[in-house]
Amino acid sequence: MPKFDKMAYASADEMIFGQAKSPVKYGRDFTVGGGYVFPELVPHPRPGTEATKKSLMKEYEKMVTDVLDRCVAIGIPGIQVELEHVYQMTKNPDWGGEIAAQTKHLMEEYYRKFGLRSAIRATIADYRKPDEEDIRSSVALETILKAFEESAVGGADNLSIESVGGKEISDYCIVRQDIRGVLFGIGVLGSRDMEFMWKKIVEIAQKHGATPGGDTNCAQANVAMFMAGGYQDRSVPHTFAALTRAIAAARSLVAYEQGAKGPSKDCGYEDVIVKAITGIPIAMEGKASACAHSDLVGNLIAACCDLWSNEAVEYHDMFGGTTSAVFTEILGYDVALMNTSIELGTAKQLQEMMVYSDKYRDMHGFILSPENAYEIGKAIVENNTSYYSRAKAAALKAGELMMNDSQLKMSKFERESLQNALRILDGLPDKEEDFISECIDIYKKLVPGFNPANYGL
Amino acid sequence: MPKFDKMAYASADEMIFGQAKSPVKYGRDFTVGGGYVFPELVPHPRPGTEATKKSLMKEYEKMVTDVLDRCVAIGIPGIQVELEHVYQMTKNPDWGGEIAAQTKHLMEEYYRKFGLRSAIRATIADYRKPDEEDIRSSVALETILKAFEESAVGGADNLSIESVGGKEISDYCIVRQDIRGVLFGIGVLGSRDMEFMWKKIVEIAQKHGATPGGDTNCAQANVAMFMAGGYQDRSVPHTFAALTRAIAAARSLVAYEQGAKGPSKDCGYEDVIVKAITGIPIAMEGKASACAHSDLVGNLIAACCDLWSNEAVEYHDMFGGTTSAVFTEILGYDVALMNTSIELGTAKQLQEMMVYSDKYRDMHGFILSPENAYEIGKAIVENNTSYYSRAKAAALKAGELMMNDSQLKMSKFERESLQNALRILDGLPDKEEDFISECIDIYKKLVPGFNPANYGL
Amino acid sequence: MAAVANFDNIFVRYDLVGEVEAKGARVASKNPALQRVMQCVVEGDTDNIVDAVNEALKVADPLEVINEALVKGMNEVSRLWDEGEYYLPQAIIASDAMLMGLEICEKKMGQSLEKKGVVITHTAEGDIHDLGQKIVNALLRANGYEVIDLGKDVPVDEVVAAVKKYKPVMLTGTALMTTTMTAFERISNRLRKEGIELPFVCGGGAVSLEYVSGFDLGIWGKDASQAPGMAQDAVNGLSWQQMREKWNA
Amino acid sequence: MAAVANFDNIFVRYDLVGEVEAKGARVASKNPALQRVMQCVVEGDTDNIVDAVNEALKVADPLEVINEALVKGMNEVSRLWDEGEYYLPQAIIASDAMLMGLEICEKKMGQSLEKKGVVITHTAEGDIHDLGQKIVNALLRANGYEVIDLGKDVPVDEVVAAVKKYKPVMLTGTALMTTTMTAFERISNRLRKEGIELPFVCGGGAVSLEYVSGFDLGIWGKDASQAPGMAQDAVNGLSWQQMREKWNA
Ligand SMILES: [Zn+2]
Ligand SMILES: [Zn+2]
Ligand SMILES: [Zn+2]
Repeated sequence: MPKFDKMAYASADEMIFGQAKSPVKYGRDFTVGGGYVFPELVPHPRPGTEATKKSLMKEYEKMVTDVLDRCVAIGIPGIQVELEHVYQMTKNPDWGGEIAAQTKHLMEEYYRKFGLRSAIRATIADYRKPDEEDIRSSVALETILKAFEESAVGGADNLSIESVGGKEISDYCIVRQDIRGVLFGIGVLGSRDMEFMWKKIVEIAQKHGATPGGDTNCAQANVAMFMAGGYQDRSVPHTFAALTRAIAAARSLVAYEQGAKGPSKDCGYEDVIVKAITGIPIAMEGKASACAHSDLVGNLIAACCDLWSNEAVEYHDMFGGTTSAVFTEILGYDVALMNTSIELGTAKQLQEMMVYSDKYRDMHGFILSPENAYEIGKAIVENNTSYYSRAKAAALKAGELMMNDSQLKMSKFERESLQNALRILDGLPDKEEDFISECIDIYKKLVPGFNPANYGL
Repeated sequence: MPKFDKMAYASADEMIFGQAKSPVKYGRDFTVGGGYVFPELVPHPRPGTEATKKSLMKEYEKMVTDVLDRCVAIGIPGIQVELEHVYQMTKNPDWGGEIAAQTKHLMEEYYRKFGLRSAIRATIADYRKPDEEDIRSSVALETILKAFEESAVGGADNLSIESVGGKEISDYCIVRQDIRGVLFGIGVLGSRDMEFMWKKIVEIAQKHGATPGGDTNCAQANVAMFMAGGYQDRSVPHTFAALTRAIAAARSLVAYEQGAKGPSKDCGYEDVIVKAITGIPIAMEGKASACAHSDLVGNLIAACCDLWSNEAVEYHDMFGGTTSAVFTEILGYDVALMNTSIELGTAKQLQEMMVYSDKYRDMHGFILSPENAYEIGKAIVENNTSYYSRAKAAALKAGELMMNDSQLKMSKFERESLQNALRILDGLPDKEEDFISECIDIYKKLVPGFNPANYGL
Repeated sequence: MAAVANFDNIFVRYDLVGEVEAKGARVASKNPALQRVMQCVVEGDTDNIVDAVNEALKVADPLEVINEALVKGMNEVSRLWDEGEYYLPQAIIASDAMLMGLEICEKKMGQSLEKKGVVITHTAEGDIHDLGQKIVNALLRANGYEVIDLGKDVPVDEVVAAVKKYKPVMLTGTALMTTTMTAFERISNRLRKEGIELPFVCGGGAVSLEYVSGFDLGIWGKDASQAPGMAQDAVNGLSWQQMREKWNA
Repeated sequence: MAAVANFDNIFVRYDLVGEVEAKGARVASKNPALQRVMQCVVEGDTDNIVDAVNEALKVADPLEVINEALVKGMNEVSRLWDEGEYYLPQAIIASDAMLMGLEICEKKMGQSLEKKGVVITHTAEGDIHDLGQKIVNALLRANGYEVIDLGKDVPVDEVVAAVKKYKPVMLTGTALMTTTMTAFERISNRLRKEGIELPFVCGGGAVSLEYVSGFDLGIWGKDASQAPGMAQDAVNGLSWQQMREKWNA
């Protein structure tokens, strides 16, 4: 059940990068949201190195060393490294645990030698299959929880996940431009699964003194956003992807209602909205994550970030060093610019530049610009009678904002897609139970393997 | 002989990114320094593709297409592509020419279809060997000039080079921390060779309606800077590298005295000083060129840029597309931030953030911060009796600035290196001819192959 | 807050340059019943396709409904998509409608329509992201291919066994992660060892041309929309080398 | 202009963390003449080394001057460099001084000192950036190796011919550009074809571990300062595989 019923900030104007209402301190003298922004570097092992624990550990040792070396080469004050589990690291919880321990060991060395501040996020791979198994009691679930446990014991400071509840529905519906199904798959099923998962994750984190970080709607809203793609792509309308994102905000919020503390996961583009509601520190990724995917919010998305990430970069040599080192440097300078503006007292001016760079570049940036994100957040907390009602309110508010700002240009096709979706949303039942039973009827027929019991329904 | 005797700007305060006193317009509706900043993307072919003209052209076709595609995917208003010649493109002038023509053809298509503004810089490889041949009449020289010609005919808008005059001396002296030799190799020999080369380049450019771009002291000052490296490197003192850079400014200036118009070459870190003196538009590279090399001026160096470059990135796949596309996106957003600040009227605030991010990070950033760069520029124009005197004045001024700013921290070793160099500079002869004959005596003995006649001496 | 008067130097909305004017469908049938079926396919009207097909079957035989309405409608959808008037969702729901209609016609005929060929699809071992594969399945089926869907997280052994069993014209593999896509190379090696040659199209997420060109049989799939065209080539007897040359050059 | 009161959250000057306290040289000789020679090497005093060596040769025989002053001084320089007190230039000018002194002693002996082994160095065809190679040459020579310097922009044929002629313990190649470093692989192939095995150390600019690990004989050189240690391994009979394991693991 929804808990948040008010905003953490009095207005969007209060929100700024580097500062969160509830900063988080962990790792080696590492504070997130306490006044300054830090980089979060996410290295990705080369294909083939996942074959054995030994080769994967060796790969991580190299990647992490390169990150730390570049920090002390150019003066980066502190850094978080994300160990974003490849399947094998979760499947074999001891792999993830030992890689965390090895990373911690390296970081301690650099902290001792140079005073380099640092922290580790372990993001466990959610490889449950909602359309093939009982996701509330499968082997996959057991293993995932074990992986959390081992990572925490190994030395991960922050435990995160990209949970996949409701993906069987949203996958089916995103490519069919079915807003009702997206609302059901993300807003209802996703939220319910998160409630289930995060109770357990928070418990594990507390048991081992780790911080429960956050969850992202990567498996759903990012699918829509990446399929919407750039100006020349025609897979998913950009307006539709933006509505999906608004719905995702209502869903990702659940982690913090269940006790997660942040910093949230970098690829949760919805987290500007989440920060407005919760005041937790957030990780964000924009232009420097072009190595992982293209987006239309390269600057704007940094407007309220507390960690600034590259999303994922495969380990390779470039002229200027390995990719781990190269992207550490790029992030490091991006962050230095933000922190300098903070020291100069001109952070709000920099934020304004970030925002206007992309606010009207695309619908996604538009709804995620702080003032619009704040409005969507308000719609969420004001409609917190059910997961359904707040997710629907988020989408309607996002749609309304898009329709009413004349500076946001749209093609005829995009506008029609939006109007069409809003019409459907308007026609949906008021009560959550009515919506749920309607959707169960429809999607049980359409989506092979969809099992409401997976969501306690 | 030196020509510039005054500054283009009344003060450093007048200098800002996106704006040059003498903007340059060429290519497809592409204006540099006319109010906004554009990205300059430099793709580098994969090893092996240089084997034949056919395979290299194919590689360039792919690389350039990826650049243009990413521009129209995310909304970049215009872009310059640098064809930085690999040896084979200059050695076989028709290769360079045909690749320029092919690039122009692609750009015209995107201009027609989307209105994407664009331009081409061809940077010819200077592979003359000052210690082995007569660099004023060698086959290499002939070929280089032919390559300029063919590139201009093919469609290059901007002709540039990284000329190597004096490198035999500076190579010997940089690794021996011999400031006298560096002053001779860069300030005197480098300047004299540039005068010789640029007369010819400007003539070729004019003949074919191309714009003579600029030259960079890549072969000398960048060697010193990259060897100085990061905080943990101990190859060349950072103070020494900074003095080398100041000297390089006096040298790179010669291109514009001979008729070059800019935009200058991205890797000429000295060009902030050159812009202050000449008012030409400059290309700069900082954090987004981490793919090519690490530096300690990632943000600051953008303070006065008109083009913003990645220096060089080898063509490969990343998760987010090919490196050409990825770095186009990163540069594109960096530039969008600058242009947004221009539209918002807060460009000076952004510049201030850039500057303070790195002004005290390292000596290089310190002397290249606009106000210090301006002072060094003034020392150059006020001592323009000879190439020698102005280069020496630049170094002395840079040294004085470093010694006198208490916020610039230095290790004992670094400070001693600096004081030592300044002491030597102070003791050098007043007159250029005395300095030259002293140096010829010394370095003829020490540097095998050094031939003063190569420099008209 | 200050305002930006002019965004033209910050970004250019290239998506609005030369916007495609929606001209709608071009095909028509003289037979109003067939016309309605075609309409349902073109509009992806899964609510009414069943009724429309049943009505059409009263005035036309199943083969005619298939060829003159369902297939024609689908071809029109392909055209609208190619020309930029349709987005992927329009193509997907059209496939849905088309397949629903086809099922009714086949039931009426008492047999399945002969398929153009068999294609096996799967998502790599360790990878649960099968959306790409599902799109491929839908597009292949709507274009007349029989799809053997092995699902997601499929072990290498299973893929090899299925190829031996079904003898498909083409195999596809989807992977979001580079660390799961390594299974593709293992599949290729196993198939080669068994002396089996067939085009093995690999795509999705992090799968790159560079990687797929590194092993035999591999053809890089840039986009799900290429699947029907590739399957057609395989049916036409192009070797994997020829297909690689054609699609990946 | 506003000012920044505190830079600690913008950058940290890690170069000033645990700054090495200069403690100076530690070696000493009881013989003042030898002490002076050693001093000249340690300080890279090329102005006075000639005089110092000539003086020392009045009281000691050439071999003693070499071993007790020149070599000892150079060893001390290596230590100071390893421990962070010296930068590269101090090592280079020390080598200069050492080699000047050595030349005088050898002339006096009427023969060259036996070298530890022969190393061939070159800069790749098409590449005129030979500074890296020159540093390698200086460090190898100062450490007692005979260097055959093929210079810059050296064709593959010439490198192979030189290896056959001089039978070095080790070959090095330097390249700034990836598009010239491709010559290294060709050299490796040619040498293998001729049945020649030796460690081929490749480094400089854009040369990467990934690339050099891709062909036989190749060992990646991260830094010129590694050259003497690698040459020592080659003299000690380590194979290129063992050296790759040791230096590139
Ligand atoms: Zn993600
Ligand atoms: Zn350069
Ligand atoms: Zn360059």
